[in-house]
Amino acid sequence: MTGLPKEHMEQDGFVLPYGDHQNDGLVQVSFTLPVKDGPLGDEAARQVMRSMALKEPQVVESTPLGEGYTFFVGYGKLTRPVELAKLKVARPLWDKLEPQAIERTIRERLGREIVVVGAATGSDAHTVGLDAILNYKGFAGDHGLEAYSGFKVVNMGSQVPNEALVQRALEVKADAVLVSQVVTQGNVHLSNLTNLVELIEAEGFRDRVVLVAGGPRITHALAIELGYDAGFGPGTKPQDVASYLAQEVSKRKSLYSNRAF
Amino acid sequence: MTGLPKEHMEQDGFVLPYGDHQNDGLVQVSFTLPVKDGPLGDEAARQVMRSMALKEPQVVESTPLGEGYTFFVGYGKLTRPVELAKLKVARPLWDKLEPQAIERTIRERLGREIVVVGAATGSDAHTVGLDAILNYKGFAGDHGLEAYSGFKVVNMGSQVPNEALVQRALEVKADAVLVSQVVTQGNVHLSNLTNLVELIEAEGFRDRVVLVAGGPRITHALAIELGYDAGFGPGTKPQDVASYLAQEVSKRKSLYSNRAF
Amino acid sequence: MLRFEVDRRLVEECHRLSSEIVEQVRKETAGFTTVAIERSVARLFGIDGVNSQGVPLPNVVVDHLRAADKLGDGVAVHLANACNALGLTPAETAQRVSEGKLDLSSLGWQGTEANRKTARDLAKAALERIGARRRERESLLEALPVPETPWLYVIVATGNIYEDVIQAKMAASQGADVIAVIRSTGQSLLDYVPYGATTEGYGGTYATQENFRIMREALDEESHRLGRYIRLVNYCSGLCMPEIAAMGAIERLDMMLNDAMYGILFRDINAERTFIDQGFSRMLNAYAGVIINTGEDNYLTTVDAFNSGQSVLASQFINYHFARRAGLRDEAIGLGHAFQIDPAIEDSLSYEIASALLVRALFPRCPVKYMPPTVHKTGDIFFAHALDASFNMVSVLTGQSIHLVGMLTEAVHTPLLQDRYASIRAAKYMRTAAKRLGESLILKEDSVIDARSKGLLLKCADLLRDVRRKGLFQAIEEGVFAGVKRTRSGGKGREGVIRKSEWYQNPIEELIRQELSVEPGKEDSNS
Amino acid sequence: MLRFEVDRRLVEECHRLSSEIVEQVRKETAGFTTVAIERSVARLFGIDGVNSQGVPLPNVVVDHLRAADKLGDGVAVHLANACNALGLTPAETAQRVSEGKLDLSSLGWQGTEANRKTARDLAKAALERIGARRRERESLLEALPVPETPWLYVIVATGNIYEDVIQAKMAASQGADVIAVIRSTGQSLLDYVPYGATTEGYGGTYATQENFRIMREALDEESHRLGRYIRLVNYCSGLCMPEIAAMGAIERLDMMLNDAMYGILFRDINAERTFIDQGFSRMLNAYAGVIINTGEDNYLTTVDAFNSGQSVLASQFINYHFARRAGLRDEAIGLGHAFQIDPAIEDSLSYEIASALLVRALFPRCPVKYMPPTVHKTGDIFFAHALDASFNMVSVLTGQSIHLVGMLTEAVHTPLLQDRYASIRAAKYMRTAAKRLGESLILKEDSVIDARSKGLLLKCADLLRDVRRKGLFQAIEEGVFAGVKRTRSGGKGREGVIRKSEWYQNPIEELIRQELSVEPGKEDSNS
Ligand code: B12
Ligand code: B12
Ligand SMILES: Cc1ncc(COP(=O)(O)O)c(C=O)c1O
Ligand SMILES: Cc1ncc(COP(=O)(O)O)c(C=O)c1O
Repeated sequence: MTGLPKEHMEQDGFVLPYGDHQNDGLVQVSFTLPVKDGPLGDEAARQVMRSMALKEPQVVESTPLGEGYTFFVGYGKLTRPVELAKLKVARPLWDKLEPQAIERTIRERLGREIVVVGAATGSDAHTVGLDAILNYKGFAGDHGLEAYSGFKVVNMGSQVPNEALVQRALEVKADAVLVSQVVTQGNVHLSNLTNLVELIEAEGFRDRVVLVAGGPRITHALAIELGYDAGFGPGTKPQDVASYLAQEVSKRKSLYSNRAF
Repeated sequence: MTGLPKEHMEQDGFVLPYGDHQNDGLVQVSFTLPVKDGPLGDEAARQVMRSMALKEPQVVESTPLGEGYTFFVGYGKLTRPVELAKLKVARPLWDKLEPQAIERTIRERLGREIVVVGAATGSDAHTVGLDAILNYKGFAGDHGLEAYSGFKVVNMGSQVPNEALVQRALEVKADAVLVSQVVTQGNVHLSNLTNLVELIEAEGFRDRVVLVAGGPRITHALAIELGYDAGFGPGTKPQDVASYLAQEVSKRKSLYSNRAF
Repeated sequence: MLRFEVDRRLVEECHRLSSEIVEQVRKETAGFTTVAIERSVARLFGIDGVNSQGVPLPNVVVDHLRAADKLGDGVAVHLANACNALGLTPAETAQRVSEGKLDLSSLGWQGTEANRKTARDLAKAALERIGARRRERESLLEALPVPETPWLYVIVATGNIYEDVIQAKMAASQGADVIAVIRSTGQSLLDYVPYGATTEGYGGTYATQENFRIMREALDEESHRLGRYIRLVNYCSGLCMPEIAAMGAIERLDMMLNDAMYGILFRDINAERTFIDQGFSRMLNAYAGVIINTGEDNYLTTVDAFNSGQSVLASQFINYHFARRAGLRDEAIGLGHAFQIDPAIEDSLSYEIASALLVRALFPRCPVKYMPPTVHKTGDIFFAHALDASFNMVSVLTGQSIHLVGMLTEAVHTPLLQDRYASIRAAKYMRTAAKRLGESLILKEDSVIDARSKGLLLKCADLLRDVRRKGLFQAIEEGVFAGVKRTRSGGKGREGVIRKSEWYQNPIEELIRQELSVEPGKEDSNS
Repeated sequence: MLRFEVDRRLVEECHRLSSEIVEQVRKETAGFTTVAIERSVARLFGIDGVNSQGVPLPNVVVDHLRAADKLGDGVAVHLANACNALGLTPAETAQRVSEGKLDLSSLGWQGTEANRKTARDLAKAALERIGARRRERESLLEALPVPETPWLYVIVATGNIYEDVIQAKMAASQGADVIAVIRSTGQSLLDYVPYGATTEGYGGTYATQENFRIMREALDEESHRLGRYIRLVNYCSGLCMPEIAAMGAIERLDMMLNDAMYGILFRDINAERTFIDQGFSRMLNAYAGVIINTGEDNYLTTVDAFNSGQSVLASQFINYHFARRAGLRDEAIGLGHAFQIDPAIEDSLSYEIASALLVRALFPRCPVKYMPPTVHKTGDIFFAHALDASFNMVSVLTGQSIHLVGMLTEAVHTPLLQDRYASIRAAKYMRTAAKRLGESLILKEDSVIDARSKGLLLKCADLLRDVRRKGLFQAIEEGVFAGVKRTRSGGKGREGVIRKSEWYQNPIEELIRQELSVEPGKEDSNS
């Protein structure tokens, strides 16, 4: 999600799914329909696959799941290619730095500690991801922000109401607010994240804080769309986040040199 | 595929895939794209899902498979429902009979043995399915056509050229020709099956023979489309085929009472 | 099944240590009740429903007494007093209190003996109701036996009880033996139990008495249709632990997730409150014939499973002794265990077998609840399914009793209908295919498995010695379990801990102790 | 790995019986050669390419001699004669014959001794070429060792050699150790080998020398990149068995599917032809350092695996002795075995372990090629994947050497790129996770596994006694193997069996026998 080699972003051409032969368009699908199993059910499943623009839809399995529901596995061929050059991808605008470079950037460009407040908000109690980023211990062999002398970390833990997080950010004069959202059922993460931005805007410090979201279903693009400055998904390393914050907070310093904190 | 209870064919209403909630439309997909893994690859995968009319496309896994290819697992929501009443399903027009009833039908309605010739044609060497239908031993506890006194069975085995099958059918004055096609790569089964119908038509006995196709990717609808009288797919029992042939050959007798054999 | 021979002396030491650890906690908390315990008593006395602001009446009554500084006596005598004074049932009393028509603290005192007796009578009626449900279960189990172990346990979690019913019935018909309705995020921190049928939750469905009833009824129907009794599970953890235990007892739930420390570690609930609550809730579980499920499996989500196996075992010993002290028989103590070692580790499967064998050997009569891999699953649903296949194998090989069916979509979403199907299918296959696998094999001395089991037990004993030395509160403060540190006086819900007055009475507890012959500070003898 | 102790006396009896069975067949077929053998000699003498009608030159030459009724002498002397008479290489000779410019039978005879010598020189050159490729493999294996067993063996089968290359390289980079290019349906019944690079096949890609070369080159590249030698496999079954063995030897294939009876049973190829062909093709395999893969696994697709395990074992004994007689060392005899018991059967996993253990114990030095479940897979790709997980486990537990990676889409299509990935991933996981599992366990006497292994061996011995009594041809006629009945004189390709004349010479065979010290009718002593 960050510091990727250029070629990851710069492919072009038209691509189709590839199963057995170049451009055969093969896609595997599975779904459940509220129909009985039998020829009608199979045809309904093929119809679903046709709705998905799949040619030569094949139902390779139909299993009754219980009263009036059937599970289908199918394969079909997609014929509409994706034009890579036309895809809009929110591009990360920072470089991945080595730990020493991160410390140096903060020391030399900012000249003081970066204060971050992090929390798993709302009723979300998943802290492993947040802790992985913030705590000394870190993740996959990479230490968390606490391990850097350039960061001062306040980890509020789990199930933190957005109001409490905003309060704390104001108290400690946070440079960055880091939110983790893991539970996504009913899109609860979207409303939680949106609500936080609104609260921060209402408190009038949105432009003085770098706002970051993370979690297994978060992408940079989604975060941007929701009004965040950056988003970090699965597999994020603390170093990614540290690189970003070091660069972003330093950059903002010059932009808002008159900032209150 | 045969003798199904009516309700299997007579459902109506609009249906959508069902994952977690009624009509949530949830569908699982997986496919491979010739793209590198990374944000662009993920976006290409989401674009593929959008081409499949999936809303809220989620890429939940992207794994590099090797030089420039990435495997994706995704979930998305289909919003266009299937109208069951509008589906066209080729309906089987025979009833499933018990073995005694099959024997009786042949005895009383036809008054002689039904001669069937069966083969796995072309380069297809899969005989297990064909044998399951024809041989005494049968399939899943159900004896094959050989076990009926009403059938005389010629099982030509595997890799039989269409020409040889046609020749033999003429020789033994077959009432029914049964073809098995298991290998489907490159749609080889379609060309094989089509070719057989053409040969039989060329020999001028298409109307004197009941033409049946079977195999794991065969459906009744497909068989009809290819010019066959019936098609039998996975899980077919010999009794299904025996029921069908007993009724169909007897019916034809009255239609073509002047038939040569 | 495959067997591991434990060092009996060491095991006895572990039991002694944990019994002492637990007794220490009991002593330090014996002088307290909690708002949740009192609300449960209120519920068991028949108080239910909500007031015009939607506040549950048990909360109304307890808050009312608390405001009058009378809660230290327990709700029971005060409700009994109202009964004696006004001839009102507790439900009627609560109704009046909630309407502001009655002030319990200003009611004339009808005499301690009389009130205590009435309280005991009310308690007796409550326990009879629970006993009836327990006997109902017993006869259903006789009529509709569950033929195979491990029982296949699946969760439903749509957030909508009516969808849950559809999914639960289908799961049962596919082969599930146990249905757990997962509750919504956030419920555990509510200091009240939501009311009525609910259709909106996140990551789960609210635990309400009506939801319990709806699901129990649906599963009873399905049990009869299938000729196999389908067990129903919910959670009695969180701030309402004992209340939910009471609701579960009334609605004939069969299992309840009930852990002595989960709330402390994973929900930052106050430690004293949790220990006090778990004691009473487990008594209710015991009386109701409920099998509890402890939550040690959760530890392996925050610490590494390979390195921290001993903390799971130590916690199992501790949970076990808390449970025994609450009158639970071994057969009702479903210890939580999990398959969570990083699959990238060499010999991970052997290590999983080692710990699964060990827990069976240590607690031979306890129905271990064996949890599937979750942490190391990713969106690669195919690999997740393969990992579950290993888990299924280990479960059958080592003779586990309650098998929480792993989901191929664990890292993606709460299970879809089809996910549950695929996972049940795979688990059923293994139960059949490996039926006598364990009987065919003998563990080789000093092999990688044997060495790992032995090593784990040694480390567990060390850990228990350490916890015994410093006390459980201190151990928790140091992050011994799940790598989570919690102070004794910190956490949520501490304000709900109430010092008992000298007149304190909890007649439900008294009666259960009497009927199950559980003396405070002693375990019953079936051990 | 887990071990099973066999009854040595019984095993020796099985070996004696099968050696006798095989010797009987050898005696009865010793007086014959086949068109395919002669074409292989022609190929090894350097004849390649096709004529203007696309007929391969080896066929042209052999048909030419046959038409002149000279094939009974073997092609070798006639090619040598042309060489001595006209100073032409065999390739030039073939070219002229094909152009109708040369009639071998009307060429002046250059003397038997001289011709025989020239033939031997040509053979020596051919074997040197093969020997060089063999040494090349040996040094590559030293430089690029394959660290883990079982080797993961996957198939590619796009029908297009260039797509196959892409898929094969990716499979190798994902962890595959062995790549088999499956050939197109129908090829086995062609009485010639197609020529050149091919891009259209059904259910597989044509086996041609150019395709072999293209794939070997690509895999060599990949081997270097990965630092691990990737083995290449193709089939030498069917009507061109020995020719393809020759091509494989020249193109440094590492394994070849080569079964003494597969063609008879599964392709209705004439039995005598098959037995004769397999003998010579295996000598070529032996000389080339190729590991053969026998095909007993296939039996379990036409008969029930639970009931017919003994026929697989009996056939393994027979195949083994055919192989030994052709000079193959134990280490090069990859016996086919399979995991095919109906997963619905109780204890199916234990039965699979039993037979997998047994085959390891019976042929301790032979690298068993363990085949995944196929027959009982359906389009439920999730369940198929779970079934493969069991297969993977048994393979590692019982120490199999060549692991054909099962595909979750077995019942659907030849593997897609992603199917192969998912399946390799699961197999790799098990190889790591269960590395020392087998070392940790001991088989319990008289357990379900032990009893099954013992019972199978007893039945196998009975079956071999029966086959010994009636002879192999008769046994095949009665449908003993795979439930398929074939008469001795029936089947395809019988017209290609040629009685050797008294002048018959096959210098390739002679030299191989000499170099590997294999006498007709005797097995070498490493047994
Ligand atoms: C561990 C776990 C738990 C533990 C949590 C312990 C703890 N203290 O965190 C326990 C057992 C307590 C638990 C409970 C529940 N869980 Co849970 N849990 C998981 C599990 C197995 C792993 C999550 C995890 O730790 N991943 C490892 C970390 C390192 O990955 P990560 O979170 O993605 O973090 C990385 C990135 O996303 C990113 N990141 C994450 N946060 C942040 C923040 C910032 C600022 C940045 C920069 C980056 C970042 O960086 C991290 C490192 O790379 C997942 C399933 C799975 N395999 O994913 C389910 C899962 C998340 N849980 C789930 C549910 C539903 C629950 C419950 C609600 C169930 C219930 N009703 O009881 C409860 C209640 C929890 C609550 N109130 O929120 C669901 C969520 C479904 C959904 N999509 O909505 C999942 C997916 C399981 C499932 N399939 O049902 N759970
Ligand atoms: C057994 C088997 C074999 C055996 C066949 C033995 C034999 N004598 O039949 C052996 C090992 C020899 C074999 C070889 C090959 N096989 Co194969 N084989 C299978 C396997 C595992 C099972 C097929 C089977 O027996 N099913 C059981 C029967 C009962 O089911 P069925 O055929 O569907 O039949 C039922 C119905 O379809 C119907 N039916 C079928 N025929 C007929 C006919 C009539 C008239 C009627 C009424 C009904 C009917 O009724 C039957 C009973 O219900 C499948 C994978 C799978 N699990 O499906 C691969 C499979 C079919 N094989 C496959 C391939 C590619 C091959 C090879 C070409 C590979 C190679 N290149 O070497 C070879 C060569 C074969 C050839 N020339 O055709 C592919 C086909 C891919 C595709 N879709 O194109 C499959 C799907 C495997 C795969 N994923 O790659 N194979
Ligand atoms: C003992 C126990 N209680 C409760 C829960 C669920 O969490 P919550 O109490 O937040 O609903 C779990 C999680 O699996 C658990 O193991
Ligand atoms: C020994 C052997 N030869 C050949 C084949 C393949 O069939 P065919 O020879 O028709 O290509 C198999 C099938 O797996 C086999 O096991």
